[in-house]
This record gives sequence, structure tokens and C-alpha cells, in this order.
Amino acid sequence: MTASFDATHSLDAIEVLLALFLTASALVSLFDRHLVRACYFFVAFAAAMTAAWWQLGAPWLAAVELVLGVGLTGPCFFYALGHVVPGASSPLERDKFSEPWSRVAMRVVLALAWFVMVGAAIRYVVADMAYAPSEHPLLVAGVVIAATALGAFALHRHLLRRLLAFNLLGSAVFMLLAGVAGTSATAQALISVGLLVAWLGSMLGALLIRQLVHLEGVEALGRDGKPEEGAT
Amino acid sequence: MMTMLLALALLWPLVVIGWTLWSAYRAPAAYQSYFSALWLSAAWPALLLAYGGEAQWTMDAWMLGGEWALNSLSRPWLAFTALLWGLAAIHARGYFATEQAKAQEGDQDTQRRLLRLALLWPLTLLGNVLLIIAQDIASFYLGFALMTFAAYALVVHSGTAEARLGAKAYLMLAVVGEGLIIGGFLWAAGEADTLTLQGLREGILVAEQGAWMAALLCLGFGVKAGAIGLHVWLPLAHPVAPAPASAVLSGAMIKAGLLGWISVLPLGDEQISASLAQFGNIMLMAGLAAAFGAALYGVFQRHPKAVLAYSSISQMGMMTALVAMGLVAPEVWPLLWPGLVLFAAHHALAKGSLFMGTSISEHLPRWPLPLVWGLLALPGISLAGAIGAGMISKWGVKSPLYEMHHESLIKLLSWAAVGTAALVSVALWRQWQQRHKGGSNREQWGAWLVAIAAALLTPFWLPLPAGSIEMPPLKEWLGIMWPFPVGVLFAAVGWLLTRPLKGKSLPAGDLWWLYAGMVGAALVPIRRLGHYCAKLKAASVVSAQKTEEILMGHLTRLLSTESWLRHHVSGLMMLLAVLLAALMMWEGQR
Amino acid sequence: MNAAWLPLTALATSLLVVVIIFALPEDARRLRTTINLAAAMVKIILVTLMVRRVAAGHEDIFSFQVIGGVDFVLRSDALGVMFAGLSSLLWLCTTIYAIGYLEGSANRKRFFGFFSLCVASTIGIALADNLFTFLIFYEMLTLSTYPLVVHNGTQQALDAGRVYLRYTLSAGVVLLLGTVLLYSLTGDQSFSSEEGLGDYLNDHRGLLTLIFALLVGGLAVKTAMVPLHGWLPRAMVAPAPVSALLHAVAVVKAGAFGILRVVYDLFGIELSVELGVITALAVAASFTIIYGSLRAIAQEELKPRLAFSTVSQVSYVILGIGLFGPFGTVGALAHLLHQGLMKVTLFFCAGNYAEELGIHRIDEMDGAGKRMPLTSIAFTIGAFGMIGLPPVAGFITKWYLGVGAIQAEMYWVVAVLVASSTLNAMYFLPIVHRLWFRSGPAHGKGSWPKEQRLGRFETHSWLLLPMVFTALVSLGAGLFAGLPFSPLDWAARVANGEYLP
Amino acid sequence: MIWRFGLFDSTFEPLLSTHWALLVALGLPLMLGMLAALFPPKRAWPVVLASVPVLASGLMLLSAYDQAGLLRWHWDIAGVQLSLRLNGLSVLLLLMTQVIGVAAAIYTPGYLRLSETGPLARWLWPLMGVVLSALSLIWLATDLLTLYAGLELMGLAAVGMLMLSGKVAALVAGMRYLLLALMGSLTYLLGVALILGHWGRLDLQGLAEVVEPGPVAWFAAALIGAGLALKAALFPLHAWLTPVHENAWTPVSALHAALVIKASLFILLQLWSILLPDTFYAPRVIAWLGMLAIVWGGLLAWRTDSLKTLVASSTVGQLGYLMVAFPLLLGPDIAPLPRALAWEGFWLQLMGHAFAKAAMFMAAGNLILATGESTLKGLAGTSRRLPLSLLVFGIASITLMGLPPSSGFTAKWMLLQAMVISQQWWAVAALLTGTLLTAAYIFRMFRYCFDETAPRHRYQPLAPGMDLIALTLALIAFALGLLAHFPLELMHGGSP
Repeated sequence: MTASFDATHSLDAIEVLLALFLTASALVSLFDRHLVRACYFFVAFAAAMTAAWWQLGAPWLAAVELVLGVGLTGPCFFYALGHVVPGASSPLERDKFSEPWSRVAMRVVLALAWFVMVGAAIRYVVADMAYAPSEHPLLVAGVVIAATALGAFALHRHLLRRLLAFNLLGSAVFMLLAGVAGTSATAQALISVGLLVAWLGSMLGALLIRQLVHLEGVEALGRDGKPEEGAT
Repeated sequence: MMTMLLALALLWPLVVIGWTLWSAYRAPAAYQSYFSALWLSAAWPALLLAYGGEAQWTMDAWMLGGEWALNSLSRPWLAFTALLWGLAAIHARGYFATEQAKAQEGDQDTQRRLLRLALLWPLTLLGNVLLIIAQDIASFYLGFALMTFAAYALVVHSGTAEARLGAKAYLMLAVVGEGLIIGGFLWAAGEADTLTLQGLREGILVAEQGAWMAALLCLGFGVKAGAIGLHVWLPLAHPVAPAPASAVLSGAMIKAGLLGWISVLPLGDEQISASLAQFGNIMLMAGLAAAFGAALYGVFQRHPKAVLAYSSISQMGMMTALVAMGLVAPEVWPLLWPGLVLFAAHHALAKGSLFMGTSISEHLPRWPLPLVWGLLALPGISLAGAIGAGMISKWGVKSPLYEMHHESLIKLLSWAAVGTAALVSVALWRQWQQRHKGGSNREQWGAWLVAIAAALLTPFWLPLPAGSIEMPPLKEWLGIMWPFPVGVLFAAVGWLLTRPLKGKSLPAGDLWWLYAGMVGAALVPIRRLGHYCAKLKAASVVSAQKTEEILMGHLTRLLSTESWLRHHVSGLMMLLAVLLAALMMWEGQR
Repeated sequence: MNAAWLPLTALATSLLVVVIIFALPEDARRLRTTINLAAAMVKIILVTLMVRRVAAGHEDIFSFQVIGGVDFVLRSDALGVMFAGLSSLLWLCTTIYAIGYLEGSANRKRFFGFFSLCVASTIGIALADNLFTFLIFYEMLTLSTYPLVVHNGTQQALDAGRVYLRYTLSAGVVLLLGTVLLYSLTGDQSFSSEEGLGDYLNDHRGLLTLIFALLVGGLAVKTAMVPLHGWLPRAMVAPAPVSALLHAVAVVKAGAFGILRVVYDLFGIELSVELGVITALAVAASFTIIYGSLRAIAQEELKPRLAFSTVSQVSYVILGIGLFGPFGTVGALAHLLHQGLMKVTLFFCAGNYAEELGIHRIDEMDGAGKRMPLTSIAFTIGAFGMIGLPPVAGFITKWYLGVGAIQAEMYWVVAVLVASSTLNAMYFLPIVHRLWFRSGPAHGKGSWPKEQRLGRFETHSWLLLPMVFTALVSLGAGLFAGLPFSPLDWAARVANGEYLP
Repeated sequence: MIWRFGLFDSTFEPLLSTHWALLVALGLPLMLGMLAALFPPKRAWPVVLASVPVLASGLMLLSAYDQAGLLRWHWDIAGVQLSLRLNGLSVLLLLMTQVIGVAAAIYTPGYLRLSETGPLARWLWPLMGVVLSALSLIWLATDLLTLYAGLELMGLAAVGMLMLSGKVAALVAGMRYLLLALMGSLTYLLGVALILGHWGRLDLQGLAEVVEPGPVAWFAAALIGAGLALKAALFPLHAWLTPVHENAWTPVSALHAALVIKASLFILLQLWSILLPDTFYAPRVIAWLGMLAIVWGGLLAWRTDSLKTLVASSTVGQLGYLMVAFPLLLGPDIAPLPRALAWEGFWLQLMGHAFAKAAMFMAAGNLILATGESTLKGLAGTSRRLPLSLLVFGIASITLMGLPPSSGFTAKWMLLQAMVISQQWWAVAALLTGTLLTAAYIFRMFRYCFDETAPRHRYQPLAPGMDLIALTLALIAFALGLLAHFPLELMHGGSP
């Protein structure tokens, strides 16, 4: 019924470190306006996720994450940035769109609410977490990342950053899934499908971003967030 | 046999119309004869029918159920009506000869007017015949309406401004009259659940509101019969209508109103209620008022036909009074009605010949003048009761009244006859003043002469029940004849007295001008109200448009939030999830 | 013996014609005309068959289940067949007229397609046996008349179409609500059921009144009862055959027919009286009658005047219902037919004047009687019928209504009738006067607004014949009202059915 | 409620032929799509030929259900439980998918030939195949994993299809849709995670037995609800929809509006009926939003100047009709009669709208293609030149307006009756207002079409059959009104 982390109790320290690293790299990746750096941090996050899957005893997922997350999704972002060779400069290096404060504030509130909600939900599922939240550092990290990523997703206008946020959210959700449901075959199947979808989505997104930049320039990437855009 | 005759009598006018139409369509205008021999014959089958004997017909398929009859009342009525129509038709042929010549020369306007008259004349006749033989309400009303509306063409014929005024007055009152009649019919027939006039009379007799029904119907028919207050169209329409049209209007059609009264009122029934009798009294007063008032007003008219019109009103007033006697004193009615029919018939022919006479005096034939004026005066004298059929008809109504001891009424009627005499003499005087030489042709004076003869000899040819009419005994002659000289004297005195007022006279149509003024005054606020409503509507349309514009502006602004929604979809989704979760938690915790 | 095919075929004929017309190309003029006329003939034959069967006491029913508890039912009963007869007869006339009228104009395929659809809807309305089926065809009618109203495609026509839809669709929604409420209360309620809704009276008095108000309110829009009449005068921009059809048969009559159904067959007259809604109906109808006449007087164009006359006249039908008695019912039913015949004649005439001479305003009609005698005679007959003068059919209904009013002891109704007749005379007689007694362009005075010589006779013979026919029928319906199978006779038969079950 | 979705044991095992039919129904669209990518058909007839087996498989499944009642399939692959079921509802939806899909496919060659579509055109075929296969899977699947996979497959393919036109606006809108759709599925997945974590299973039948109301069910329902609402374009999360349709190709729009968003709604209703059998407020919230959706969608469509936006906005409003039925389907204390009525009305409305909206998009596409104008004003005078396209549009719009005798009417009738019986007057008002608003925007469009005073311009002739396909769909939507008994009876059957 409840998922358990029993097998990994002894490795708490590693888990905590992993969780911390995941959270940190996710946050940087989400909020760094320097996009190339953000993408690098995403790759680092994906690598950490691979480790985390390994740590959780799901080698299959670790492999998938390695291939799809590190090997395929990461390059997708660099491709979208037009930053195929490391060191080359790109017009997309920085996100220059700015958001009004009200929007930021609203997103922060929403992200907090979402954090509370997801946290509460997880608490109800993993009954013992209420007593020892620190025993599930990866779960906590998952909740934090999920809420933040969603908030960031809602906040950003830059399409690439939204795509990044989506990927991070995806990973967080998978982590939560694994956290509450363990690494049963069903959960692994779900996560695999999710990873595949995330990759496909990222690839499609990257292609689109390239195409948009090609057709309209950088500005087109932020059009989605501009409130003054016409009704149709 | 009778049925065939009936069919012929009713269809013949239609055949005439069809033929006239056909020939108008076929023949070139230069050879166009509007008043062919066939046209003249329109009324003849009806006349024949009147002498064919009594008969009855029932036709379920006809309208609400047709019931027609030729009985002791409708036969004489049909006889004098058809005769007058026939004579007037012949007279018309002569009367319109000049116009026809003009039409043949190619005057389009005249062509149109003549064709119109030639078509609607038989139609009017048809209506008149139908209403006489009808015993069911629908047919009667059909005949009445047909006659009323078709006769409009007769009145308006000349198309002058006066003619249009006269026709307008005629039509307006006719519409009012039709409305009153249908209202009364519906009420009475609805209460009695009947479709026949017989049933209607019985219904009115027993109905609680019988007097009111009778009043409605009487007013309605009163328009046609020239009852006082509703008579105003007569002096307006008669002077302008062609002489033959005036003849049938005043002779035959006006009698349709009288026949209407006789048909719907439960006359002579012993069980007449008090209220009906009361109504009879009012009617009696109204009749006498008409008899005297019209005479008083009429003598001051300038136009001979207007004078004659007032004479008709006066005469109809007398007949109104006699009809009213059927309600006031039911026992007198069985004796009275043949006299009344004779009175009506005689008046029809006499008034017809008087009106035809006006056309004679306008186109005097090359006869010795005294002869002409003697002939012109003859029907008038008869009308005043001094000679011929007039005398007999006077006696015909007087004797039953004597028998039942209504001497006061007799006296009043005699004095009314004085008025008649005065009116007739004024009319003749006016004719003399406005005489013209030459031009009257054979048909014109032929029909006129026959009409005079028929008027003087009315009792001899009118198919009344045998023995209902007798010559007045010699000792009564004086009592019948005295009003005539008195009347002439009055007229002469009056003329002398009013000489100082040279050239001034009262307008024809008396109350019409009052009515017109009142209606005009009433229309002013109504018009103003109408204008106000129109203005209000326009204003509200404008303001509604303005409101709509404003609303649309708001709406457009509101809809621009769609793009806000678009940019906040993900935020909204987060909100929705949180909201749903919170709501369900809250509900679950309760 | 149930001949279910009969009502179905009657309906299907018209629908099939719609499909065929839409499938034919625009320029297949002859074929389209042939099909149109043939179908109209076939339908008259079918309706005649139905009349005979109903007269012999058979009522044919066709039904199938749509969803649980709701059936689609067609049934030929006396009342329905009466309406079907009217619509099929006038369809033929109007089709002939329309063929002549639209000679050479564009979009004829669309016109005739929707025209046929419109008539198919009226047949459906006539034969519908429950409110659901009725509603289907009622809404179909709304939709199929819209393209006809906007047919000319001018700004004015489009605006009129919009107004028309605003009224009728809102009414449709109200009607739908009423229907659904009724179904929720009683389930499927056939028009032919003997029970009526009397059982629900004690517990649901308010609800029943509400349902009645909704149903009748929804139907009253099409009936053009004041103050819901605003669409009708505007819809006059449509071509003349459409106006004729709209006024005489289809739309306006559908509403009146619906009210007849609701009062007589759904609620039952006793229940309606019990609810006290009948008197309200009579008062509303009377108000409409007077108001319509007054507004008609103020109009200066021919068609709007006729339109307001329709507003006034159709409420005679409603008034007849309101009189609660056999005579009133006979009057109402007969007027449904009579008014149709007379009004269609008048609109044909108006169309002829407009087509042949370009006359739209009343003051342009001077002396038109000489130029177009047959049209003017027909107009005169129609006008006299509207006034209610014998021998035109209008008199017959007025008689029955008046007598019904007296027997129901509603004396004021007679006053309304008389007043209306007088007002009618006030706005029709001047026109008749102008036609015959004034000299105008035909007498060499001025010229017609836009004269065309459309045919050998006074105008195109396709325009002339239907008009003459309807004029003669309206005359005949009055003159020979006593014949078996005359409108009056049939109305009396229906009324007997309602009052003597 | 749960039995209505066929979540109970079947009496019979499926026959061998049924297995094959299932395989064809699920796999063949995909295969054909791939094939067409290699050899893009230039004419309609190869597509017609190819669609015969697809439709045949649907009919076979229908007859199989007719004979045997509910059918179930169950597989266990490496510890992962996958299961499918075939009940009346899923047969109906499957057939609907196949008919609309086939129609869109037949429509496509003509459309591609006439419009300048660019090099990406051939990719439309496989994507279409994927969408159809995924949809078929969704109607049949009874475990959350298959549903998730189907949903994602469908969503990604749909995004791909919508962006094929390659215009910038299409790309921007498509990108937005892509991100939102992915986000929606992640939210959904989070909900699924909670379910899996708490009850340890994903098969719906099993879940239906074990789920009891509690915080986990509520949170899962909230997450799943929000995610799927986003994907189903339920108000107020609908705003991505119109721009997407504005720029997409006609057959794509038709498929998307008719089917793709319905799939999310289907899953939403199915999962909520398991998770929230007796919740009062959540369905109410959806219903309230539905009322707003009806008004909002109607207003949007009423004031727009673009034909495609009109059609797309009308989808928002029409979804509102479905949303207001939620309390009747899910809420507690609903008597059996209104619940049954609402259930049937819901699906009839869904199907009617699917057919009508597909037809409408095709008709609108035809009008735009022929006139070369995409604004309403550009339609002036089309009533004369393009009567058939307009007629199709008209018939489809009758269904949307819910005027008789269309399926929209019958559905509305049932919903109204259910609402009246359960006294939900606000919903009644919303439904009736929706009718009027729909009529307002539909006839606003017709008003332009009937304008005869506008100048004429040249029209591009349409490929043969393009109107006929649309007409067929519109007529199906129309005929479902009076013939509703037959499909609805299918849904009656198979109650345990």
C-alpha cells in the first residue's frame, strides 16, 4: 500500500545530498536568466536524477533517464539555443523578457499553495512522513521542485525557460511517483512513458523554438506572455 | 316556376353586370353604350317576381342557412322597389345621354364614371332585392351591405368636391350604421340562438335587454332610413347625386331602413315588455321630431334636391312614428301595416318622380310651361295627401289610428303633412328659380311620367292583401286634404318673411357640420397623442441604440480579457486544482 | 384500420421535394417548377384522402420512439387535417404565384427549397400529435422562414431577418422550457388523450398556470399578439409570396394553431377555464385586435398596413378560443382558414401592384382599378372580407365569434368586434376608394412608379390566377358556408369533437 | 455510475474475430498513416478504400457487443496490468471516432491539393493515424497507465498536426498548446501517482471497488481534474483553443475539436465517477464554470470577426453544456431518472457536437478555401455562390443551436428534463441562454452570407466531395436527433 524507502534507510546522507543537489540545480536552472548556464544546470540535474534512480533501485529508469534526459533532452535545449558547439555565442543566451511584479507575486502565491497542496497530498499517502519528513529527502525535494517548477512555468514568458520548467516539473513528478508508489513495474512503466513523452515534447518544443526564431526572431519566444497581444 | 323566377331575379342583375363589362371590354369607346336595353331590364325579373305570388325557399348551403320568402309584406315591397328601379333606370338612360355622348367622343374620365355607374347600379339593385326577400339574418345583412356599399358609386358619380363630401358623409354614416346593425344582430341573435329574422323578433321580445338590442338595430337601420340625428347624409348626398340615383336612394333604398325596422322589431305583439314600449315611445318622439324638424329646416334650403331630401327625412319621420306605434300600441299594428306599406310605396314612387322631376326642370322639354309645372307638382300634391294615392295612403294609416283612438297622433301627422306641403312647394319654387331650357329626351320624361302615374295610382297596382286598403269616405276628404293649402300658404308666408335675408340660407346637412366639428376637435388630441407616441418611439429607439453601443463597448472590453485568460492558463490551472482540493477537503471535513 | 403511411407520406412528400430542389442545379427551372407543382398536387390529394378518412372516423397514426418516454407521433385528426388542408391548398397557390413572381430573379433554388421546407413544417405542425413533435416542426418553421425573409439580401431585409429571429428564437426557447416542464410533470401527453391534465390541477395549480403561460407566450410571438408582434411588420421586406405565406398560412397561423392545440387538446378547455387563463387570453386578443387596427390606420405603405391588419385579424382566432363555447370555437377555427384565404389574396394583390406597377405606397394606388381590374376586384373582395362584410368569408367568422361572445356573456367582445370592423373599414375603404374612384395614371394623370408589362393580361398570368382563385374561394367560403366540407362545416365538426366527446 | 462505464466483469470472453477486430481498430489507423506518409494519396478514393477495413472493424465490434454484451481484455506484461473493455458507450465513441476520422481523412487529399500546404503535408497522415489509434485506445482502456499513454500519444500527435501549417501564428499557438498539454498531463500524472501510491493499483475496475472517499481521493481528483480540464479546454482554461484552430488546417481542426478534447473530458468524467461518487461541490464548480463557459464562449463567438474563431469559440460554449451536466452525473442525491436522462443527454450532446463541429469546421474550411477570405465580412454573397457549403454549415449549426430535430435538441431536451426534475434552475437558464447566444452568433454569420449587396469576387472551385463529406457528417449529427433511441439503447444495455 504505502511506498517504502526501507531499503535505503542506511544511505540517508547520500540521499539528502542528492536531494539538495537536485533542488539546487533545479532552482538555478529555473531562475537563471543566462540560458546556456541554465541548460548546463539542467543537464547536471538530469545526471543527478540518473543517480537518484540508481539510488532508488531502479536501474532501468536510471538508464532511461541517462539516455533520454542527459543524452537527448539536454542537447535538444542546446539545439534550441543554437548553441550546438560549446563556447559559441547565441542570440538566445539571455532571457530579456521582464514580468510585472504583480505577476511574480501571484505566481509565488500560487506556487506556495501548490506546494502546500502537493505536500499535503503526499503526506496523506505516505502516512509516516507526517512524523519524519526528513526521512524522505527525495520526496521533499520532489515537492519543492514540483511547486517551484510549476510556478516558474506559469511565470516565465520565454519559451525555452518554460520548456525547461516543464522538464523539471516532469522529473519532480516522476520522483514523487517513485517516492509514493515505490519502483514497482507499474510505476516504472508509468515513469518510462512519462520520460519518453517529456523527451518527445522537448524535442518538438526545441524544433519549434528554432523555427520561431528563424521566422520571427527572438521576440517571438516571449509573445505568449505579452498581455497586450490581440484577442485572436 | 317561382324558383326559376327567383333565380332569374337575383342572377339577372349579375348577368347585366357581366354583359356590361364584356361589352365595355369589347366595344370601342366610340360605340360604347353603357345603358343598353339589357341594362334597363335589370330590375324587371324582380318586378315579375313580386307579382308571381307568395313563395318560400330554404337553402342550407347558403351562408349560415338561407331562408327567403315572398309574403304579404315583401311582395308589395319588392313590387314598388323593383318598379322604381326599373323606371329610374330608364330615366338614367335619358339623363346620362349627354355624358354618354361625351364618353363616345373619348373623354376618359366620363367613360370611367359611366362604366362605374353602369356596373354598380345593378349591384345595388341586387342588394336591395335580396334584402327584401331575405328572411334570414345573413342574407338580409348581405343584401343590406351590398346595397349600401355599391350605392357609394351612385352618390359619388359626378366626382365634384360636393359629391365627394356627400359620398363621404354617406359612407361614414353607412359604416357606423353597419357596425351598429351587426352589433345588434349579434347580440339579439346570440341571445336567441337564431339565424332568422322571425327568430330575432321573438328573441328581442323575450330578451331582458330587448329594448337595447332594438335600440342598436334601430339606430343602425336609422342611418339608412334617415332617422333624426343620423339623417345628415341625405341632404348632403342627394343634391350631388344624379337625379335617377337620388330617386332610388330616396325612394327605394331609404325604405330598406324602414323594412329593417319592420323586420327586426317585434311589432304588434301583445306581450311587448314595458321597456320595449318605452323604447317605442322614444322612437315615436324621434319620428315626429324628424317630421317637423326636417320640414322646418328644409324650407330654408336653396337646392331643390336638398329640399326634397329634407322632405324625405320628414316623411320617414312620419313612417318612424307609425312603426313606433307597433310597439307603443301593438293592437293597432295589424291594421296599420298595410297602410304603412302603401305610404312607403307611394312615397317611394312620388319622391322618385319628384327627384326625376328635378332633372326635367333642369332640361325643360318644349311643352307648355303650365303643363310641365303641373306635372311636376302632381306627385308633390299627392305626397301632401291632397290627391290620388297620397290621399288613400293617408287614410290608410289614419283609419286604424282613428279606430284605436290615437287622435293626437293623427293631428300631429296632419301637421307634419303641412310641412310636407310646404317643403314640396319650396322645392318647386327652387326648381322654378333654377330651371333650364331644353335637352330632356324621351326616356327622361317618359320614365318620369310613368313614375308620376304609378305614384298617383299606387293602391291599384300594389299587391297588398285584398281589402286592406280602401278609399277614404267623402266626409274625411277635407280632413285629409287641408294640410296641402295650409302648407303652401305657410311656404308663401315664410318666403315673404325671409325675403329680407336675401341669399342667406342654412347649409344643407345641418348636424353634419356639428358632428364634423366635434370629430375634428376629438381628433386633435388623438393626433397629438399619436405624434407624441411616434416621438416617444423614435426617442426610445435612439436611446436603445445608444445603450446598445455602450453595452457593446463594455462587452468588447470584457472580451479582451480573453487574452488575459490565455496568458494565465497555467496559473489558472494551478488555481483550479488548489480550489478543487480545498473545496473537497472542506466538504470532507464537515 | 390504421393507415400510418398516410400522414407520413403527406409529410415526406414535402420533405422529399426539398431534397430534390436542393439537389437540382439553379437553372433547372422547368424541372423544378414541374416537381413543385406535382408535389403540391400530390399533397392536396393526400390531404383530401385524409379528410375523407377523418370524416369516416379513422384517425391514422404514425409513431416511433425517439428517446425513452418521448415519441415522435403524427396523427391525422380533424383539427390537424383542417390546418393541413389550408396549408396544402395555399401552398399550391403560393407556389404558382411565386414562380411567376420570381421569374428571372436570382437564388430561386434556395427560395423554393426553403419555401417547400416551410410548408413541410406546417404539415408537420398540423399533424403533430404531441408537444415534442409539434415543437420540432415549429422550430423547423422558424429556421426555414429565415432565408425567405432575408431573400432579397438588402440591408433592410437582413435587419428584418435579425428582428424576426430575435423574436421567434426567444419564443422558441420559452416554448421549449414550457414543454420540458410539462413533460417533467406529466410525461408524454398526446393531443388525442382524453384525460387532459385535470388530474394535476389540485397539486400543481401554479405550475400548470406557469406552463400555460410559457407555452402560450411562446406561441403568441408567432401569432404576433401585442406586444410580441414587432417582427411581423418588419418582415414585410420579404418578397410578396413569402409575406403571403407568412401571414396566411405558415408562421402566424402556426402560432395560432399551436394555441388552439394547447388550449383544446393539451389542457382541455375546461381545465383552461378552471385555471382562469382563458379570460386573460380573450382580453389580450381583444387588445391586440384594437391595437393592430389602430396601427394599421397609421401606415402609409400597403404591405405594412396589411401586416398590422394581420396582427389584428389573427387574434380573432385567439379571441374565439377565449370565448369558451362551441360558437367561439367554430369561429376561431373557421377564421383560421378564412383569414388565411383572404389575407393571402390581399398579399397577392399587393405583390401584383408592386410587380406590375411598382406601387408600394397607398397614395400611389389612385385609379389602379382601371389598369389592373382583376387584381383590384380581388383586393376589394379581400378588404371587404377583412371588414367582415358579407358575402365574404370574414363575415361568417365574425358572426360566430359575436354569437359566441353573447352566449358566453362577454358582451364587451361584441363591442370589440364592432370596433374592429369599423376600424378595418377605416383603413381598407380608403384604399378601395382610391382604386376605383380616383383618377390616376391609368387616366392619364401622372405615371406609375415603375411600370412593367409582365403579361398578356393585366399582369403575368402566373401571378393572376392564384389570386383570382383565392379571391373566389374566400367569396365562396362565405357564400356557401353551409355546404358540407366548407371551412365552416369542418370547423363545426372539429368543435363538436372538442365539446361533445 | 460506475457500471455505466462498463467497469464490471463480463459474462463472455471475446471471440477470436473480435480480437482481430480490436487489433484492426487500434492498429490499422496508425499503420495506414505510416503508409500514407510514404505514399501520400493524391485522390480521395485510396483513402476511401483504406478506410473500409477500419469502419468494418468498428462495426464488427459493435455486433460483438450486441451479441455478447460487455467484453473485456486483460494482459499482464512484465508485471504491468493492462486492460481494455468494450461496452456500449465505448463502441459508440469508437464508431464516432472512426467515422469522423475517416471523413477527415477523405477530406484531406482535396484540401491539401487546393491549399498551399508546403512540404510538411505528408506528415499529416501518420499524425492523423496516431491520433485516431490513440483515441480508440482511450475509449477502450480501463487502466490508468494505458489511458495515460493514449492521452500523451494523442496529445503530442495533435499538437504536431495543428502546427503543420507552419505559419508563425500557428507555431506560437501550437507551442503554447504543447506546453500546456504537457503540463496538464503532468498534473494528471501527479494525481495518478497519488492513486498508485495509496491503493497500489491502476486498473479502474479494481480501483472502483477499493476507493473510498478521503483526502487522497480528493487530492487525486483535484489534480486529475485540473490537468484534464486544461487539456479538454474547459472554461476558464480554454483560451489556448481558439488561436490553435485559427491557424490549423481544416481536417486537423475538425478532428481536434470533435474528438481530441472530448477524450480528455471522457477520462475526466470516468475518473471522477470513480474517485468522487458522492461529492457535492466539485461537480458544482464544474457546472458553474460551465455556465460561464456557455456565456463566455457564446459572447466570444458572437463578437469575433473571423470565421474559424467563431467555430472554435463555439466549442468552448458547447463544452459548457457538457459541464453543466456534471452535478447530475456525479453529485449525490440525484434520483435515478434524472441521472439516466442526464447520462444519455451528456453523451448524445457529446456525439452530436462532435459530428456537427467536424462538419462545421469542414464547411467553414470550404468557405474560406473558396472565397480566400477568413473573415465574416468576406463571406458576403456566399449564399448565392456556395449554397451547399453554407447549407452544411447551417445543418451543423442547427445541431449546435440545439434546435429540433437535431441531436443537439434531443440532448438538450434530456438535459433540461433532468435539470427540471432535479430542480437545477440555474443550469436550465444557462442552457436556454446558450441556445440564444448560439443562435446569435450563427445568424450573425448567416447575415453576412445573405448579403447580396456586396461586390462579387472570384471563387475557387472546390474539389468534388469536399462538401459532401461535410454534409454527411452534418446529417449524421442531425439525424441522431430523431434516431437517438438506437445509440442510446446501446448505452442502456449491459447493466449488471
